[in-house]
Formats: sequence, structure tokens, C-alpha cells
Amino acid sequence: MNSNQLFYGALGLAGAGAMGAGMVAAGGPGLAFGFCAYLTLGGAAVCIWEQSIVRSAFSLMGTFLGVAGLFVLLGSDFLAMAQILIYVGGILALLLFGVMLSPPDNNERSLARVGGTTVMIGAGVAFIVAQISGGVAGWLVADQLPEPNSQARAIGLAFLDPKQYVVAFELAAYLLTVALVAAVYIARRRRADFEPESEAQGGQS
Amino acid sequence: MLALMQNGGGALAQTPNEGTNFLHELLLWLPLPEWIPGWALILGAVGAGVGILVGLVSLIALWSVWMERKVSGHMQCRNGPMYAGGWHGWAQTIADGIKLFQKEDMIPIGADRALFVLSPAIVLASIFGALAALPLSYDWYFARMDLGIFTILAIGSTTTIGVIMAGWASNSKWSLYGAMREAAQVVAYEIPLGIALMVPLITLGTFSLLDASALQSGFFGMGWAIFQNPLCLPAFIIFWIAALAETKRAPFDLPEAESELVAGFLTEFSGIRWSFFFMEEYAAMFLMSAVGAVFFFGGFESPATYALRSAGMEGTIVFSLVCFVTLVLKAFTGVFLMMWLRWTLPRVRIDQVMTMGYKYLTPLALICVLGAAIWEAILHVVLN
Amino acid sequence: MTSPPQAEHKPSIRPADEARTLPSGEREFFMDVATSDLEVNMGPQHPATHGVMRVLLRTDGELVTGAQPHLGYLHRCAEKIGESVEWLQYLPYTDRYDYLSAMNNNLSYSLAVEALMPELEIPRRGTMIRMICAELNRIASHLVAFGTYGLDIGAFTPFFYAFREREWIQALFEKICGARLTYSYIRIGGVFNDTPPGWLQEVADFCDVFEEKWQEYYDLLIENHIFVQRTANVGVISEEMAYDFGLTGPMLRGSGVDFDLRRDMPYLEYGEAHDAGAFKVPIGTGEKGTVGDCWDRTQVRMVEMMESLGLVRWCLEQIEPGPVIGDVPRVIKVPPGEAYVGIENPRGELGHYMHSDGGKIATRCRVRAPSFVNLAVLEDLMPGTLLADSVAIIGSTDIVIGETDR
Amino acid sequence: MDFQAIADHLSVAQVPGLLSVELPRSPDKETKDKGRSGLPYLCVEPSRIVEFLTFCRDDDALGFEVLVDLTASDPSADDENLWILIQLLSVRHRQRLGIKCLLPKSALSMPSSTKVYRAAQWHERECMEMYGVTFEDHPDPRNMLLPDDWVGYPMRKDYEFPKEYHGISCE
Repeated sequence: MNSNQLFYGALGLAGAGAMGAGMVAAGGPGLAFGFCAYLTLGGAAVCIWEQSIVRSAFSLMGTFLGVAGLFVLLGSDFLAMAQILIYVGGILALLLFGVMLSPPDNNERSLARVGGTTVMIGAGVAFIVAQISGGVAGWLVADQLPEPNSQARAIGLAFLDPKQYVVAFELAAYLLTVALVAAVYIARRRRADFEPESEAQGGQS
Repeated sequence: MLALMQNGGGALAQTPNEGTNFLHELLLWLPLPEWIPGWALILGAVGAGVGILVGLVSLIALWSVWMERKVSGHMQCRNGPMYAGGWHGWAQTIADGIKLFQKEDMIPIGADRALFVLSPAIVLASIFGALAALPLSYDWYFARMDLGIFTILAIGSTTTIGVIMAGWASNSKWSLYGAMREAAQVVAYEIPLGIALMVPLITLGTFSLLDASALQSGFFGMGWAIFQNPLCLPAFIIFWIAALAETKRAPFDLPEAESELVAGFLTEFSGIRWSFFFMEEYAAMFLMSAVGAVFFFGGFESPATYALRSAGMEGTIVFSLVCFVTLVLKAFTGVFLMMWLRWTLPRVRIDQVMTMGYKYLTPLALICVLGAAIWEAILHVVLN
Repeated sequence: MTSPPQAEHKPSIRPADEARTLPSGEREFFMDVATSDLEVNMGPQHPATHGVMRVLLRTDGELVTGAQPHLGYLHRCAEKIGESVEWLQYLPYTDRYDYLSAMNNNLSYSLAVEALMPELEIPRRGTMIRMICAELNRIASHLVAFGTYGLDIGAFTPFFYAFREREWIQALFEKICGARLTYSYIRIGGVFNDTPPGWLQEVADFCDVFEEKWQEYYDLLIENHIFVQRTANVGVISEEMAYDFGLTGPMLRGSGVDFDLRRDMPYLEYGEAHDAGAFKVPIGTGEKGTVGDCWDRTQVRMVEMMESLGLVRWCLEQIEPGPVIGDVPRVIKVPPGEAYVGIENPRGELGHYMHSDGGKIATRCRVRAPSFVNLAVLEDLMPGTLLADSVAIIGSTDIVIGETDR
Repeated sequence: MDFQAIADHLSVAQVPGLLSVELPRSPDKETKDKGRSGLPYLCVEPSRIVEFLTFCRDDDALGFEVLVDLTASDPSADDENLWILIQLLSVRHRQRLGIKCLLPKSALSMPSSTKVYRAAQWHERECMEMYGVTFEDHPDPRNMLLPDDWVGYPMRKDYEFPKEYHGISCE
């Protein structure tokens, strides 16, 4: 049994434990919470553990989706969907775009793998075990989930209301535009205007 | 799991006072023993919803594949499938499906097995999740969502991750090219897609697909957004181009560009895994067409629903059915349009795709939004 | 990465750290970000190589920075066989090099052998049937070129339309010689047999229908905006470059060179046909982009189909009853000597160099295959283009691997 | 110009390497000449081929822009010479020219024509693998059609077919 199997075994057990504990504590919503929390933390753990940097990046998808799920549970579905749209559909895709093209470098990542992950996973498992063994009384259990109400209208009004955040909103927009233009400028291929077109088509005869 | 979570979110989002999930209602209505807890009912509803979704996606794919073959066949002076099942080869896709199930499950030696196996699941789960947000009729829906369109776009965008995963896990250079193209293309076209959809959203003033449809019921069921605001037509064209790019359909089928990249991210896939990607593609086509139908072409509304409503049949099962059929017909008109374009146009080049997305579609979509906003302002503020 | 054993020599693949030319003509240099180029094998089994050819590509993202064609996957020793079998026995092998225009291959071989046999007289009817067959086959071949080029660019439907018309031509050939692809119909001394009754009328019917269909295809694909965007200004071959690489046929004419062996070095009755105004020679004009780009080459092929149609019609007018094959013995003995005859094949000049020492078997049978020569230009044309462009370039050379490898 | 005019023009210009002119001729019993059918060609000295081709290409009256074909021929196993055959084409003047170089089989080496016509590159590669001719200064002397580990020169008349190839019996 190698360390990888051990890790994924522990991860699976932790998932079952998290969902089971959630269900015992708060029924269906608890189960959903346990699942989302497990996705979030499990994705993060895999991200640290995995040697392959691309797998690490893919595991972030679990984290992002888990966070989105937590937002849903907290009754904020606009935020949840924004989270998925921006983080999974946009940022993660770009991240993968970059990471896929980078050469693998396993040595750098092994340190984090041995040290950080073990400590983190151990601490997490210990915490959960302690919590369960100490009884779930200490947990904060919401008796009812908040009602989901899309705050889209509220957010929109807040952004466009001169008395609230319209200045900040517009400033952020300008900042992002400037950042975008700057990024394009930096990433652009530099063109040198010297060296005339002599051997361009001539090739190697 | 993803679909479950999504649906769980949706089901949990039910509030007792308004518009609960009809599956949940059904389960509540059934004479079930008392000791079954409420959450089990919710889970049951979720399970049934997932079952219906899987069936729906399979049906859409089955029908669409057959339709694609017939459409392409007739456009190319062929008949397409004619034998399987008897009448015009209607059972061809079923036969193909059975064949695909029986095929050897191949994973290349150098492939990243875990990701290779996971990628079709992610792709399929994302389309399930997105389709779950699509109402099938005024009272047939999996989850009543105020943010329906936002949800569809968000969850639909996770397909990209599955495709990138497939491309990377295959450990083939052609697949990697496909994955890179997919990443670049989808990120580029999500922007004009979303912005173009803002035009009907401004016109109708809602994110909800149900509300959007209901708001287009005027003029004998023809008060469609495209007739309400002149900017909707250019916005629809932009939306449609972006939707083609999002669903990887020709002329934007660069991720799988079979004459350039062999089959792109699909190169190493075979059998049932490959068919999952195929199902996703057709389901996504249906979904995008349905979204276009709901936000530009009246959704469930048509003279037929108007007539039924005038006859006081609103709320009956017949009315629901007519709404459903209306939407499906509109959506499949869109699917047909996609097929028509695919079998007519050559493929564009990646730099042209990027140029079109960033340089033309996005600014044009922004102008459309601005115009739509001005139009609405004139209509409602100035003229009022 | 599969590294071929001969990986040490890569003259055409430029070093990665060098400056390179973008498709727009700009020179660009690398930033200090460390990146490495990706080497991809396009082929031997790849939809864009139209057969078993391998192009080793070095790519930087989508940008192709080096290309190296590797041939020989379909090498069937045609030339060696030509030195081992009798003169007439070799004829079926000629069908196999460019299997899309087997009539023209037969014709080239027959003409080369006939050049060594000064006494042999070819009857005029035989010549006319030869011309009809060669031109019909040219149309069929260009139809495939047009259809598969559409496939390369991503348009499926033109392919089926093209094959529908080609099917008709093949049916016509089937009636005349019994074969649909490898005809061996044009023989040393004439053609194998006379046309079946009514065949010439069927050819005339085909001409009438095809003329209408041709316009459809032109509008559907060649004038399509996306197609123009994909092919115009892509893979530009200048006139000098075309000469340097020895290009012939539509590749040369696409570069704006007004040269056609049928008109300028007439064989059969092409000279007479041209004087009668039966055909013109289309050349690339750079209408949509630059002279010598992929669009020009494709357009030249398209227009050539119509010109071939004119030739077929002229032949149908001229043809008269009579014998179709000259006095050829069953076992041919060719007088000693050597001759090179090149004719205008759909893909360029198909030349046969035949050397006889007076016996029943050729001493040397050399096939100058147009695809082989035209393919060499890839090494120069592909660096600096995008991956999709390189596919467009390979398609525009209209190669048949059976011919490059022989 | 017809062939005779081309030959005259070349000999007047005293182009380096031009050896003789071969025309078709009828059989002659007295000289035991079997005769020669087909097309005329020029015999050129192999070592001067680059200068010769350069002249043919650059001379205005000749203007052979295109090298159509370059190949070799092994007339018989007994013959001590290998022939290198070059076909030129002038697009401007609509004329062809056949050139033949005799290379002794003991020293199969001649300058590469690639510098004059790049079309020669692939033809020469084919010649090299098929006949074992060495073209000096060839930029890319790899096998063209044959596998890289092929033994022997298959188009030579004295070539013996291999008994096996990579463990595959050929008999």
C-alpha cells in the first residue's frame, strides 16, 4: 500500500465521515453541507497532495464547486453561480491553459506533499475525530436553512445606486480595463523592426 | 454527484409557499409511511429528477443524432440511415448506442487514467446540471430558479473543464491541441454570449426562464422579445454565433476539427466514453437553442398557448403539454439551424475565431446592450 | 515524442531560438519566457495528409515553425516493376500511382512508349477517345481535389456533391472499360476498344448537367466567405519559387504562370483543339488575395474543370467512326532508344522516361510524378503558418500519396 | 528553338561540360549500330553539371526555369557507367532539353544541382538511395522513400533482393 492509496483512502473515509456526521447532525441539509464542505476541503487537499501540477489544478474544481455549494446552502445562489461562472468556467480554464503547457517539475512539489499535506490531513482528521468523539453537541447547527433569495436585484441596485457603490463599481471597472490592456501589452509579442526580409522565404538551400 | 449537488441545491431552494418541485409534490402526495423523513423525500425527488434528466438527455441525443444524420444526408443528396428499425432508419442511433456499449473500453497506456475516466462524467454532469435549470413547461421544472439563465450559463461553463481534462488526460498531442483550443474558444465566447443575452434580459427584466416566457405572452402569444426590442435581432445573431462556438459546432468545431486535429480532444476516446461527449454535445445544442427560444422567441408562448389560455385551459395538463411541445419545437428548430450551418460552412481558423470573439462580437454585443438600454429607457422613462 | 532515427538532420526545422516570420510578414522575436516547441507527427495516418504521409511538424502553440515531410509509406517499387515486366504488362501498374487520374497515367506511359516506336500510327478516333477519357478523368480528379479540399477546410457537403458527379464519370468509364478506378484503357497504340453504343451521347448529357452543377459548387465553396478567409493569402507560392521547386500543373498556374503542356507543347490533338478555341488556360490572378495562394490554386482547378468540359465537347464534335488502336503486336518489342514524355496530368506534369534496349522489357522506367515534386514545396511553405493553414496548404497541393511514393 | 538550335546555341556559347549531342538514328548494319529511337539529348560532363545547368537557367535564349526531372538509370549490370538523366523545361520558350551524364560505377559522385534548382533536392535524394550516387554538397542526404536502414541500392541492375527484412522472410 503506497502513500497515494493511503491518502485517497483517508480522503474517501473523511468524505464519508463528513457526510455521515452532517446527516446525523442536521439531516438532509446537513448531508448537503457535509458534501460541500468535503468537496471544498478534499479538493484543496488533493491540490496539495498531487504530484502532477495539472491534477492539482483540476482538483481545484472540487474546491470551487464546493464553495459554490456552500453559498447555495447559505441562500445566496447569485454568488454561487457567479462563483462557478467566474472561477470554474473562467479562471480555472485559464489556469489549466497555462499549467498544461508548463513542463512538469516534481521535485519542487514533493516537499509540500510530504510536510504540509500530512500535517494538514492529520490535523483535520484529528479534529473531526475529536469532535465526533466529544459528541456533536458542540457543533453549531442551524435549525433551518436560510431561504434562498436571489440578491441579483439588490446587488444590481446597490451597484448602480449613486448613494451606495456606484463609484466603487465604476472604479473597479476602470481598474480592470486598465489591467486588461496592460496584460495584453505585456503578453504581446515584441516586434523588432530591424533585420529586413531577406531570408524569410528563401529558406535553407 | 455533481448533478445531485446541483439538484440538491435546487431542491433545497424550495420554499413551501411558492412553486415547489412537482416531483417533490408527487412524492408528498403519494401515500407513504409516516416514518419516512422529509429529507428522504427531497432526496427521492432529487433522484427522480436525475432519472428524468438522464432520460431526457438520452432522448435528446438519440433524436438529435438521428436528425443530424438525416439532415446531413438530405443536404448531401443521400438518404442517411434507412434500414435499422424499418421506417427511415429510426432505430439507427439505438443500434449505434448498443454497439458503443459493447465496444471495448480502451484507455491509452500513457493516459492519466483517473482523469481520463473522470472527464466524460464531468462533461455529462455539467450538462445535466445546466439542463436541470431549464423548465420544460410553466409547471414542469426541476427547480424554480429566479436566476435560471445565470445558472445555465454558469453550470454549462464547467463543460470546458471536462473537455480540457479529456484532452490532457489522453496524453496525445492532438488531444492537447483540442483542449487548448477549447479553453481559448470557450473563454472568448462566454463573454459575447452572456452580454448578448443581456439584451432580452433588459427587455424582459428577469433572469428567470419561466418569467421571461410569461412576459412574452402578449400579441396573441407572439409578444416575443425579438419583436419587443429592435436590438434583440442583432443580439440574437451574436448569441447564436457564440452559442455555436460554445457548443463546439461547425464552423467553430475547432476543438475536434477532424481534418486538422484528427478528432481533437476526442482522439483517444472510444465506445461509451466517447458517446458521453456526443450526448453532451447534442444536449448542449438543445439547451442553447432552448435558451435562445426562451429569451428571444417567446419560450412557451405561441398562438396555440394563447388560444388555450383564452379558452381558460391554463393550468391544465393539456396547457402544460402544449407549452412543452412549443418549447421543444422551437429548440429543435434551433438545433436544425445549427445542423444546417454545420453542413454548409467551412471551419474558421483559430485566430479568426479569437478575432471574431474579442474584436467584433464582444464590442458589438456591448453596443447592443447599450442600445437596448437606451431603447427601454426611451420606452419606459421618456414616453411614460 | 517519437524521434525518428534520422533526427540529427533537420535542415528545414529552424532552431527554436531564432527569429521567425509571422503569416503577416512581421518578424518576431521571443520573450524571455522559457518555452519549448512541440513536435507533432501529422500522419502517417492523418485525415489531412490524404493518405499515408507523415509530416513532422514543429509547432509553437498553433504556429508551425518547421515542417518536414516523410514519404515512402506507400512505396510499391513501381519503377523496379517497370524494369521487370513486359511493356504492356506494366500498363496496369501505371493506374496505381495516381489512382484518381488513371486514364492520364495510362496516356503518359503509352505516349512515352509510342515515342520509342516511330512506325506506330495511332488512329484519329483512338486519339479522340483518349482525349475524351483524359479530360473526363481530369474533371473527376479535380472534383476529388475540390471535395477533399473542402473537407480539409471543414466543409463536408461539397465533398458529397463532388463525388456524386465523379460517380457519374466513373459509371461512364465503367461502361467503356469495365473498371471504375484503375482503367488500363488507354493502351500503347490507341485505346483498348471502341466506345459502346450511345456512350458518346451519355458523355454529352453529362457535360450539360455538369455545367450547371459546377456553378453551384463554385458558389457553395469557392466563393464562400469563410473559405476565402481560410485560403486567400495562405501558402503563397511566388512565381520564382514555383520555378525553383519545379512545380507544374495547377500549382504552377496558380502562381500566375501561363503554362499548360496541352497548349504549349501539344500532344494528341490538343494543339488543334486550342486553335479551335476549345479551351483556355486559367491562371491564378490573386483575385481574393495574393497571386499563388491556396485560393488561386483551388480556383484554377475549378476553372480547369470547365475548360476540360469544353475540350470534351470539342472532341465529341470531331470524333468520327474508325479504328481505335494501331497495329500493335501481342508482345510488344520496342526499338532501342530512350525518350522522356511529359503530359499535363491533373496534378501537373506526369513524365515517363522510358529506356529500351530493344527487348520485351524496359531497361529503365522512370516516373516523374507531379505530386512528388509539388510536395517538396511544403518544407518551405509551412513554417510560419498556423496549424490549420498547414492543413490548407497540404490540401491545396492536391497530392496523391500513391503518386508521391509510386 | 528546336533541339538542334539549342545544341548549337550551347556549343557556340562554349558552355563548360558539353560533351556531345545524341540524336535518334536508324539502325545501321555496317557499324553494328542497333539504332536509337526516341528523343534527342545532350551528354554533359558530370563534374561540370552545376555550371552547365546555371547557364541553361540564366541564358535568355534558353531560359530553362524548371528542372522537371532528375534521375539515374542503370542500363545493364555489365555497363560500367551509370546515367544521370536530367530533364529541363523552359516555360518562357516552350522547349524541353534532355541531359545525360555518364558516371562511372567505380566513382559514383557528382556535384549536387540543388543550388541551381531546388527541385533537384528530392530527386537527388531518391537517386542516392536507389542508385548509390553521391551528390556532393546535398543539404539533406537522407533516404527519401526507403527506410533509413535499407541495405543496398535497389534500382541497380546488380541488386540482390534481401532474404529477410527485420526478421520478416521475403521468400
